[in-house]
Amino acid sequence: MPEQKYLLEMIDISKSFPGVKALDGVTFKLREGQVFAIVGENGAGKSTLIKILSGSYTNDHGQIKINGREIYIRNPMHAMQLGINTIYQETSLVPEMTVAENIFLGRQPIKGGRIQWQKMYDDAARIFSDLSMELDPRAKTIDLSAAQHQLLEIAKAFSREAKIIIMDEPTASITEEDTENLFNIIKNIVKKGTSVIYISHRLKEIFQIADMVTVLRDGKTVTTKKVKDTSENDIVKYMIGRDIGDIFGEKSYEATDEVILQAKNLTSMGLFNDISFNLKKGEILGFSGLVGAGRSEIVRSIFGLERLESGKIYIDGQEVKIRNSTDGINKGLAFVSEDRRIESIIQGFTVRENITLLLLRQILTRAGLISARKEARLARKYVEDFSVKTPSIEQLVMNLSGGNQQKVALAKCLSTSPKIFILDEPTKGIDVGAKKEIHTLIKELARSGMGIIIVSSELPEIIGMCHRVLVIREGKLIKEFKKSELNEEDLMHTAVGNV
Amino acid sequence: MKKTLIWVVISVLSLSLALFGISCKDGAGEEAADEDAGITIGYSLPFIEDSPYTFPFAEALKASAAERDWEIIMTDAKGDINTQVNQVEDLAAQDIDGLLVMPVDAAGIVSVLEKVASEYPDLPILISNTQTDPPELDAVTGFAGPDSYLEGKQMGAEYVEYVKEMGMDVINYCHITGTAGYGAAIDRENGFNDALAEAGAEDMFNLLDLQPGDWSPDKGQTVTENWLTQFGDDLQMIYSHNDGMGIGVANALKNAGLDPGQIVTNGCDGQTAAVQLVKDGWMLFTIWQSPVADGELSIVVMEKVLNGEDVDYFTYLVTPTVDASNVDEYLPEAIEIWGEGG
Amino acid sequence: MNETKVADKSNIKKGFARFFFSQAMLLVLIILFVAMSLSSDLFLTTNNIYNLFRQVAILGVMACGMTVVIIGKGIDLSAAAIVGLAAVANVMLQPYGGYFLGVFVAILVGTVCGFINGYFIGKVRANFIIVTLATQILFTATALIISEGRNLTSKPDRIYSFIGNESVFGFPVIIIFLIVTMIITGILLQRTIAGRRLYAVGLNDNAALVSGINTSNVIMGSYVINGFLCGVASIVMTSRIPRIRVGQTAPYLFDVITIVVLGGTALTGGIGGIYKTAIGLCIFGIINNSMAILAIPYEYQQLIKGIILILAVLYDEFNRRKRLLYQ
Amino acid sequence: MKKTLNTLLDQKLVIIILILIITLTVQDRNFFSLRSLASILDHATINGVMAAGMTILLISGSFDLSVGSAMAFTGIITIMLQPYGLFISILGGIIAGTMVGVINGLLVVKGRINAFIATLGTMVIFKGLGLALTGSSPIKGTIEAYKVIGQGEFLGIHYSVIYLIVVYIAVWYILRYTKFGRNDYAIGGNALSAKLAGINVNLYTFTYFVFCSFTAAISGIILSSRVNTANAIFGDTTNLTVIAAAVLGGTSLFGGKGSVIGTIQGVLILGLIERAMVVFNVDTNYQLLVRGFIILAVVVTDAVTQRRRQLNLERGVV
Repeated sequence: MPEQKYLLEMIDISKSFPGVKALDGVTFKLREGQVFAIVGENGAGKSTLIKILSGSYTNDHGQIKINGREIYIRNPMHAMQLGINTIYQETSLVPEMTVAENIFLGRQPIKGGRIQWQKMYDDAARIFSDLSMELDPRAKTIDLSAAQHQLLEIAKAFSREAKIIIMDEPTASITEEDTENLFNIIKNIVKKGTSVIYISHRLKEIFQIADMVTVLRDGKTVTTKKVKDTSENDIVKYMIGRDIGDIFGEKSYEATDEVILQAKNLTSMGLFNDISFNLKKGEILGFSGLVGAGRSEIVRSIFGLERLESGKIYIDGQEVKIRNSTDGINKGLAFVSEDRRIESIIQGFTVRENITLLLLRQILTRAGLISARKEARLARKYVEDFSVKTPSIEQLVMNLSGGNQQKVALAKCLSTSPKIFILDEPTKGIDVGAKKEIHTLIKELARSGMGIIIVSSELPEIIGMCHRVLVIREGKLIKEFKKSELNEEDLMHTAVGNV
Repeated sequence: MKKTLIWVVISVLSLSLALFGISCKDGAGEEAADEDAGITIGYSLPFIEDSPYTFPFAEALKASAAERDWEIIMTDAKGDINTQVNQVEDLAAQDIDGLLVMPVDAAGIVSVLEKVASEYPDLPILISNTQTDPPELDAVTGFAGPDSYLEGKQMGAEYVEYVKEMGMDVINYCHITGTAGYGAAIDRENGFNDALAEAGAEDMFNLLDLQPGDWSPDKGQTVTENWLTQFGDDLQMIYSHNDGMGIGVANALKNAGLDPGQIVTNGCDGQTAAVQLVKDGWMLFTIWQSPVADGELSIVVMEKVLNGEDVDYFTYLVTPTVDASNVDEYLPEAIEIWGEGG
Repeated sequence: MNETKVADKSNIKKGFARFFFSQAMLLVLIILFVAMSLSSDLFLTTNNIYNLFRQVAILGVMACGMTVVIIGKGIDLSAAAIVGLAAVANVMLQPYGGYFLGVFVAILVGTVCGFINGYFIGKVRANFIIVTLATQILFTATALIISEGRNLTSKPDRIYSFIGNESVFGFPVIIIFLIVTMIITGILLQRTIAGRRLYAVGLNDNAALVSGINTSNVIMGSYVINGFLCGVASIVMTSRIPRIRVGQTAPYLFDVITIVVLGGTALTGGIGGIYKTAIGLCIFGIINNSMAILAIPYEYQQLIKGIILILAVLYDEFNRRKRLLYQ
Repeated sequence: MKKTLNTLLDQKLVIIILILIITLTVQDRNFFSLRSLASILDHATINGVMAAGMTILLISGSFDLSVGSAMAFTGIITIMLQPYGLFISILGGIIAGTMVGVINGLLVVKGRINAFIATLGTMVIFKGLGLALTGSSPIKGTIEAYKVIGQGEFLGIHYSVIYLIVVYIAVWYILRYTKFGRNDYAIGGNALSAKLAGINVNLYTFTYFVFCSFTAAISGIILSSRVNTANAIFGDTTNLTVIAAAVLGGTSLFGGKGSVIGTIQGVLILGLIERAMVVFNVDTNYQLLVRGFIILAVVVTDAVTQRRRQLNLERGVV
């Protein structure tokens, strides 16, 4: 219905920070009951736009209208009163509280100054049934899965009679299966007249869920299209301003036959058991399956981060005992965790300190002290090799973009020139451009004879990168796919177990 | 499920406990009979590590209690009045035959003593070593120990005499006190000042500064160092509330390269090191307050009370002055009590 | 063209501002120093300055250890007790094996105490506040029992009191000793692998773990070092003040923490260093000393100390916010 | 089986308490009487009341070292004001004690100072203030009636027992059934989401500090009436005891987790231990040692059980 008026209009929005112009005349208009996707590389201005809409920033120029009435959003609280709810990447739930209380946080039902617990549980249950979610109002939030957290956040927003729900990378940390579920929920709330602004790096999803898509680049609106009138490759083109063809770089090449890593009957009670596989020199091996199926636990235990109850690991035919990550590194392994913020790099360290953390032995003076000169030289070398975009090596890593942080993480791991490289969700929440660079890098490493293991929830990535893929379900190794046999459907079905 | 289970377990436990408790009470009668054979007394100490005095004192108590094969239950209030009040009540509840208390706080202890006295009318209560405020209570049978106020006067008198001998018309002095707020510190301060007043010598003594030394050698030394830079040669004497601080003072004087007696100071307790300093002339005098004698005194008085002899309220420990004239008599005994370096 | 100019300008401005605001406590120190020199002619005498540092030397050595622990995202409430215990052990054993045995034992005791803390906090992962609170009681109790609660005297002998009371070329040895300790600890933190790892653990122990750092050992190590330094402090103490009383060290604890925090080392871990602690120490020393010189009565000393502490920290915080503005 | 074990571990404090009571009953036949059991509570009152306030503060993720000073300061003001009548003096005392919390709150919320250092400062300041006011010597109460608060009895049971019970029921209710209480957990658990939920984090954090000092002030009244004296050196060692009790009771030092039910258990355990020292006539030289070991033992077992539970959680055993 074209003549229906807009729910939200952001017209000619601009915002600049000292030195940078983050947004430059961005305009987009949202109708009631629409799912509106905003895409763009990191630094394209998505997050700034959202921060303005959710009241964390204020725009220096341009106007925001709701139902045609111009408004000025003072702060996050005010945004919520206006019916704009944002679901952030890191969940904003209170772990020790019950599900119900998280929904009604700050507005628990009160009679005579007394909180009505029963009423709260009932109301929560009602909301869940409305949205056909399966959540227990009395469950402790800390015991919920990542996916359930997302659902809870949505329910929370919905219960606030949100007119607009902003979802920033909602699927970043959840499996394809849960994603399906999430999308159904989104469809539900949209039916109920709520509009959704959807931000994701996973273009595939946008085609599944969104009605409209706006592409941002360098703080400007490149285009706004009906999703059905466009294609994945178009959008990618708009995003990075050039045609990169296959996101996963040039076609792959054959691995050697020389086995570099062999795992026999790896078992850790309750997590995974009897996992056996081998990894060849120059091979990229994929681990697929649902989050919580035990994929990460397996690779972490190989690297020495989790305890192995039984099973043997051979590197170059030698049996090795890996008790902790230190052993892992000494035995020629490297590991990049899926949780960049918490595990991969030290946010409070400078680029220099992060990169050299594993190399300190190489930069000692004769006296056994760290040589500032050598360290700086080394750091600069890696910054160049990995084309990390940073003003200086003394920049705190926390001030870099996600992609560059990941590059620093990779640089750090590879600084030990490992034989085997394990990457857990290597491109989670990273923009397309950086993604491509990282994929290319991984392939180069493989060609240079490194054995590589990738754990990923992104089927396209798995399929595009790997020679072989192992599917894990409920801690067991279910099936091995050869490159030739790889396709999303089979992988998915094997992962969820309806073959 | 989980919860119910656990509460079942707990309630069962507590039920059995209750029954058990009752059964114990039944047995109470005859137990009581044979327990009364031996004498048990309770002693409430204020703060064992606060002063080196308390420790040999406590040992002496145990020893002389053992001689009379009494059982003695001791508690340490860690310098906290509330804890001491609790402990005094707990001790009283242990059907003891006599209660000795060394108050943390002279005034604060009074009410609990009155309470205990009213609950256990025939339990004799002795105040030991540190007086209460007011010093005489109906609730209490008596006091045994040194009179720190008198000690203060004693020390004041000594200094007055010294000044007269030296023929000075005025002496500039600093005053280092025990831990601020503690009874003995307050007594020794008042005693000293009153002594000056009685001798009509206030105007002979010109107070430059007063600082607390918390009974501690290190504080004593630090404070003195500051005074030396601050007052230089004007400073002629430092009045200290105990040996610990006095020794610290003397140490500072040594380090400053002064000669013995150039600036006079004193101690109080009669610790070996202090007596030695008197011998070497660094200290003008110290007061001989033997913790052993003090401890024994408390027990002796308690024994009298238990034997039904009537004792007058105050039994003071004799605290002679140790100075150059008689130092050699005391040195060996000091070593016996406090040990070589003690 | 135009833009770049603007950028340069703002960079220079930023750089200056960042430096200025990052040196907040140094500024406080200078102001205090000037103020004192003006308000009392006693203050700026060499004798007094020496005095000032002589008196905080023990705290300074302890503060080095505490800095290490705090950078590792911990705190040691038993530090003072360790010093006490080490000192007692030292003095009690001197009669049997002379100073060398004493010194050796002091260091040993300190290190062992540190190890006990480190084991429970680093390996067992028990809450550091409660653990050190408990060990503080344990160490004090032990000292009490072995010393039978007596005052002890280490024989005032030139050899032993060399550190504490002698001077070379008119410069007090104790101060040299303090400076050396600080330099060594500083190098340990800034220029060694262990130091760098400690900062990593303090900032983010997960990442440190994944980077192949044995966090348990690093944390344990920080407490061991602290214990060791407490042992050293006890030697300085006994050599300066031959007469020791169990429990006399108790008040040192909060002084030491105050010093470290005054300097600007964050209790949240990973931020700070000996340089900061040195500044904190000087500020603390000046405050202490000026109290005495200006003959401020004891009751008010407490008050003023507290207020100055609060003001200093407020000022530091204010500047941190300003500094962030220019990040 | 494992389930039972874990649930038992959940309630380990209750078990410890029961064991302590049993052993004490065995040793001392006078122990298991209403009167002496009540005296345990009576003795727990002063620290217990403060521990309740401290629990609320800890849950919100803050920390207060100044409770001891606040307690002593309250006593001093109360006794000093007694010439102006009982009511005024008590009111004045409570206000004075609560002021400490107001200042703490302002320093932490407005000044953004780390709670540890801020309260360390106020601890020193108010002790100093107390010393200055009293001339560092104890001051005695002048109103007889005032004693009743801390010394009055009903059927041989101190009123203080009642105060303790009332305070704990009140705080329990507050934490479970009021916004004030729920926001406490919210702020301690996830300050960001609390903010987004429209909770005025600063205001509430401030009030938790005030509340904590308020309980300290109550303790101050009870204590100064109990001993009918005030002295700046009272409560020198209180702060750590109080925090220890709360943490013993399972309240997290990092916020978001804890309950007064746990805290009262912690308080009771410490109280029972004190009593046990007397009943078993532990040599004074070793009493300290015992105290230390107990605290260490509890915190270590806690750490270990926490670990096991986490492991089970990962492995879906629970």
